[in-house]
Amino acid sequence: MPIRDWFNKKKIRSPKQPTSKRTVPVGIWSKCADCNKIIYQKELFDNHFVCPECGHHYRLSAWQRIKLLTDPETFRETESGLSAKDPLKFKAGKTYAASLARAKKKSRLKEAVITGRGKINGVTVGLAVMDFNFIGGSMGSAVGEKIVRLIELSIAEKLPLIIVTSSGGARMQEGVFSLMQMAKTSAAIGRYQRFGLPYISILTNPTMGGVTASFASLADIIIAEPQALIGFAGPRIIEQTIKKKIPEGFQSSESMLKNGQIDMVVERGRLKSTVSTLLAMLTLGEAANA
Amino acid sequence: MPIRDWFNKKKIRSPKQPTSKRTVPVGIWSKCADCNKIIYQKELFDNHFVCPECGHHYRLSAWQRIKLLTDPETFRETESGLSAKDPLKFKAGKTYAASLARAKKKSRLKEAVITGRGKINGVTVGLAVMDFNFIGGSMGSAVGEKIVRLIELSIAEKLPLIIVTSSGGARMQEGVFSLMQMAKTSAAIGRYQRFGLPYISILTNPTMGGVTASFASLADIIIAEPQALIGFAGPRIIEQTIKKKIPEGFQSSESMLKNGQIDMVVERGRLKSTVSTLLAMLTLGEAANA
Amino acid sequence: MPKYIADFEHPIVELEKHLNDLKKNPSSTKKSYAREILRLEQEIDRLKVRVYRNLTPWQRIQLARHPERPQFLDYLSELFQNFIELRGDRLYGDDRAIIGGLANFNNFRVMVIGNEKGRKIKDKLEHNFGMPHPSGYRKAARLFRLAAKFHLPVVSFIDTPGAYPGIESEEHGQAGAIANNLRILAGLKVPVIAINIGEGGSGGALALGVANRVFMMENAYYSVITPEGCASILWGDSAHAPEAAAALALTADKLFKFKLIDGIIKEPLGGLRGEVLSVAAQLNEILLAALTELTGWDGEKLADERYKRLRKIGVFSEDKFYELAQGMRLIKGE
Amino acid sequence: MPKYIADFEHPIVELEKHLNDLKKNPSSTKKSYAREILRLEQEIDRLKVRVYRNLTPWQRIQLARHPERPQFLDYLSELFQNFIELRGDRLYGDDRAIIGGLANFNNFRVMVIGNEKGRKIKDKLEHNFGMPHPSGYRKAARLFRLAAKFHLPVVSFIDTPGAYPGIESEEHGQAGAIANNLRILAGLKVPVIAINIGEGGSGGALALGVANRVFMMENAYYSVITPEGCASILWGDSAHAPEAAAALALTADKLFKFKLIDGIIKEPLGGLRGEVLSVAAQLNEILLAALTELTGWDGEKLADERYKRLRKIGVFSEDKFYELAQGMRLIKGE
Ligand SMILES: [Zn+2]
Ligand SMILES: [Zn+2]
Repeated sequence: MPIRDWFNKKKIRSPKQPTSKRTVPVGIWSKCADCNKIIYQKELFDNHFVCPECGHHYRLSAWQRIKLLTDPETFRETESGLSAKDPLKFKAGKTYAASLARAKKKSRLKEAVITGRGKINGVTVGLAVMDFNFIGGSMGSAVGEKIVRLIELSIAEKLPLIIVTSSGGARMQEGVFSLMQMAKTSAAIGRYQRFGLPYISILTNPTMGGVTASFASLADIIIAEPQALIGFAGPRIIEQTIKKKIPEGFQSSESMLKNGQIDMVVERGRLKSTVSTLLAMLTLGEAANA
Repeated sequence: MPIRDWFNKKKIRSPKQPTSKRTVPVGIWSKCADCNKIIYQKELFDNHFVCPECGHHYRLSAWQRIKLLTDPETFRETESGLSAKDPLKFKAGKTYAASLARAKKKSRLKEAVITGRGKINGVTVGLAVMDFNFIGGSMGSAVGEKIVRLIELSIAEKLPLIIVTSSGGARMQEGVFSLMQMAKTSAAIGRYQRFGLPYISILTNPTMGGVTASFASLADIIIAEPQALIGFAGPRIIEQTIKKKIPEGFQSSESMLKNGQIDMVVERGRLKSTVSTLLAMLTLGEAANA
Repeated sequence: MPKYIADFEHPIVELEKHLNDLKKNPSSTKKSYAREILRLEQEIDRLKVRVYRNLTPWQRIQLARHPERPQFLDYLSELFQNFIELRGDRLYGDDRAIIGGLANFNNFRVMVIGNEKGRKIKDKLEHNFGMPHPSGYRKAARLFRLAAKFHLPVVSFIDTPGAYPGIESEEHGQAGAIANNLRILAGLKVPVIAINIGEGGSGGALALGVANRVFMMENAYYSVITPEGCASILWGDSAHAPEAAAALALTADKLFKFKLIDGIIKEPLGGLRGEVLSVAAQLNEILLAALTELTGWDGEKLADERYKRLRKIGVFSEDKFYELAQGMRLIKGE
Repeated sequence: MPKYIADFEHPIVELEKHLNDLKKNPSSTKKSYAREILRLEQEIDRLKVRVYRNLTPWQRIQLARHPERPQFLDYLSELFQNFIELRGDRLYGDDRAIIGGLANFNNFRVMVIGNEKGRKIKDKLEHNFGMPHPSGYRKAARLFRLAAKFHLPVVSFIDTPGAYPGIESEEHGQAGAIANNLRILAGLKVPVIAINIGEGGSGGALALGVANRVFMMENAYYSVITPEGCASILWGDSAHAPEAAAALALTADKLFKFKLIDGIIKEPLGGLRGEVLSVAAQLNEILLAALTELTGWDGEKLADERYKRLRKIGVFSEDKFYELAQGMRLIKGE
């Protein structure tokens, strides 16, 4: 396809308010949460949980995402033993301890991020993937620590760094400890970037608050999945502040692209190949320049 | 005066369209070109050619400006022998040669910029001052060359750099030679700035086109005189393009300040002391940090 | 202008009013009158001590937000000399919610930057109640870099409810602007000292706060989320803010205990009102000590120390056995 | 769509039309008809050569602005592979008047950036007729830095009437954005190669054009001001644009003579229309040679060479005697 046609084709889709709480419907046949059309569950699976009718991107768990991005059997988790403590003995309504227990059970994870080494079309990378099922993918001390350890590992082993975000922001149950993870992860990214290694971040629905306002926005290349909710302040807080409704498509991937905050919106099916091409462009591989 | 009061006091003056062609009226008593009030010529002189009634800043010649900024008898001109040639044998209506001859006679200068070393409250600086009387202060090869030589001299002698602009832009009679002076001066500023030496630019009425879009905008600190016309495209070209009148105060120092493009608007009477304070802050003098 | 009174201060104010009324109408017999005055004065003092020495986190937040509380410009004018404001982000604007420039502090030349909320209503609007847009953070970034270029220490004053949550601020990259400041500050090759003088509202505050030394006023707070926001999320009702405030451990004493800050500046009983003189000496001393210490360090050491400070922040558990078991399972092909 | 015809092309078009009519209506006797056809074809060829081999600068500008002239995206799709667009300035927008991204060029990985004008009316509006706002220049600046970080050569395609002269573009710092790009490009530690494929409109074009190697298409122009603007200033009437164009010495041959560019890419007679194939081989060769040479150099050498190239641009006279006399006068205290 000639580039000009391609440019004409990939018009920004009329962005609509991203949906924030859609999980995959259960059953052999089910109704798409976005377009309401009846879809065959198997087809949805084969399509990386993207509705074959309307293109709605259902949320992926961290392990599903890792499967999508890495070559089979190549991912090796690091720091799997790291998990949250409760430094404030937080209790407001319910306790943090209870939330953690429930999250572990629900997500079958120890924390809201999985980190490790993996191969993407043969190229070894440092990979972190957040999971929204674990207390909204929120970043507390353990998440911040796991990400920073992955960054440090990637520096030590000269690996490209890929971080896939899905997070409501900082984990309030850890108070200022969570807030400081923003600075800690951003500082680590700053160190990583001195070494001329590529850092690609992939923002998925939703990426908000302290995660957007730290490592997620600091990548050399920022990719977003279609129609993800991406921003700093939550839509509700903004509406309360400005005392009017926010416009359609506000804080969507597509508006972020239009507003110059991200490099590209990439559909899930093209995600691995896009990352792979970017890695080939940004790292000294077989087709070196000098 | 407490800082809070000072903040409240120095409100942005309601900006009005800067006047671009006002010269000092002649006679013992004369009428201010801006406020129409009768002013005593001597008072105008003593006030650095600022109307004592309305604060209108009349245009200064390069030598008047040098007198205003430097300590008496301290300025030593450099590259005074440098002047324009006519590489294109430019003729469009009148010839460039004729324009040059007339400019030299009218301004008693060889070129549209004076460069040299001078002291500002005892601190030696590299100083360039443009003169609007010489073909609208336009930048051709000689102006570009003089500025670059001053920059190189300031690197060699580790001098702070001060450039006072007053220019309609690049000198079209030298075609692409003029255009390239934008790149040449900007590149030289880039080199200068590697040495951690301070560069302060002072924008006076008017500073437009290729001068604003090169060295003038690259200073560490950018100062403008009140109500100067500052911009890239001329107001008339903009009006032709957008097919409506430009708003009041557009492209004024005050709107540049509001729009975040410059650091401060400083009245002529406070210019020398402001530059002097900035130099004390930015150079290792008697009150060093370590 | 009627004095602003927080809820929990009403009993004190009532007694004070009663005392004043009494003083204006000396109708009683001299002896009992004097006794009554004395009794009241003692009672007020006792009450003040009882209230102000036992402030709840939520009450401290009231003091941190107190409209008469000194703001950045008050400290600037009291502690710094020859301030020259540097304006603009050189991109799109000059956000008045963040003010910065060059100044002298004792014998030091510094870049001083802070959130300014504004005192009178007109100033508040101009300064947007201290809530910066991306333009403000980008101005700060420019000044941080300028400070590094000219080897000037950065002194920052934090006092913001948070970054402004609006449409344009989101569209113009609020998140990216804050993230970028965190990265810049972390790597800055000059000393950075931050003082939280009132409100430390989340990432919008932290964007001026990644420092070699961090201090807090006694009644300042630093929080990952506003107590109101936290309460809205957890109870669906912002009226639970006092409980959220307590749960969030956002006060200076707590943060000091957690070793997240380096020192606390004591405030007079009842918190700062209108003037900064009562804390000027402490602030001066603390800043002077920090600057004196840090300006002796080279750039790499400063950035390294800042990184190390951040690097160790976090409380988590580490299950090496689990990790090992995971590895074993993988080897066994489970 | 009616074919766009420049003024000076009308005689050719008339003849071509006549020829076509004749071909459609073979009414004459066979012999004289064939002769007439042949005569006309020869006349057209002669006329074309006469017109197109003797183009005035103004006529070249018509060709440079020709609506059917190939644009950046045409070259991109013909000469580069695996283009991945990188969008946005990470500040306030994604200006479509400048397009950039990563691509392969033969065996090289490059950052390719160019002005895009748009072909159809909708595209033209999207790309703002190739006139960038500050956001476009800032996107370019981001990509320049990214290229430097990852050691990728920059290849830029220049084709703009100039930076957009509008209210917002001025308010958002058009001048500063351009100046900043000049400074960044001059100091970039990777090879920079610029190709002017059409319009080189003043500072707005130069902001992508500070390079180690600069090439121009035969009918491209590079000018400090539009001929129309120049005529408006000097004659008060833009109708004098053709004379201004001649005076400004803005064509590729002139710039090559002045040693301001490194090479000219020959265009087919009548200039490029619609396709790039006729120049693809030349462009490929020229680019390949430049990249092959420059990627062997280290970063410092590349920046130094770029500086030296700029440093010597300028024609001026130097009166050392006058300077000396000035110095003497000073010593004597005159
Ligand atoms: Zn669907
Ligand atoms: Zn006047």
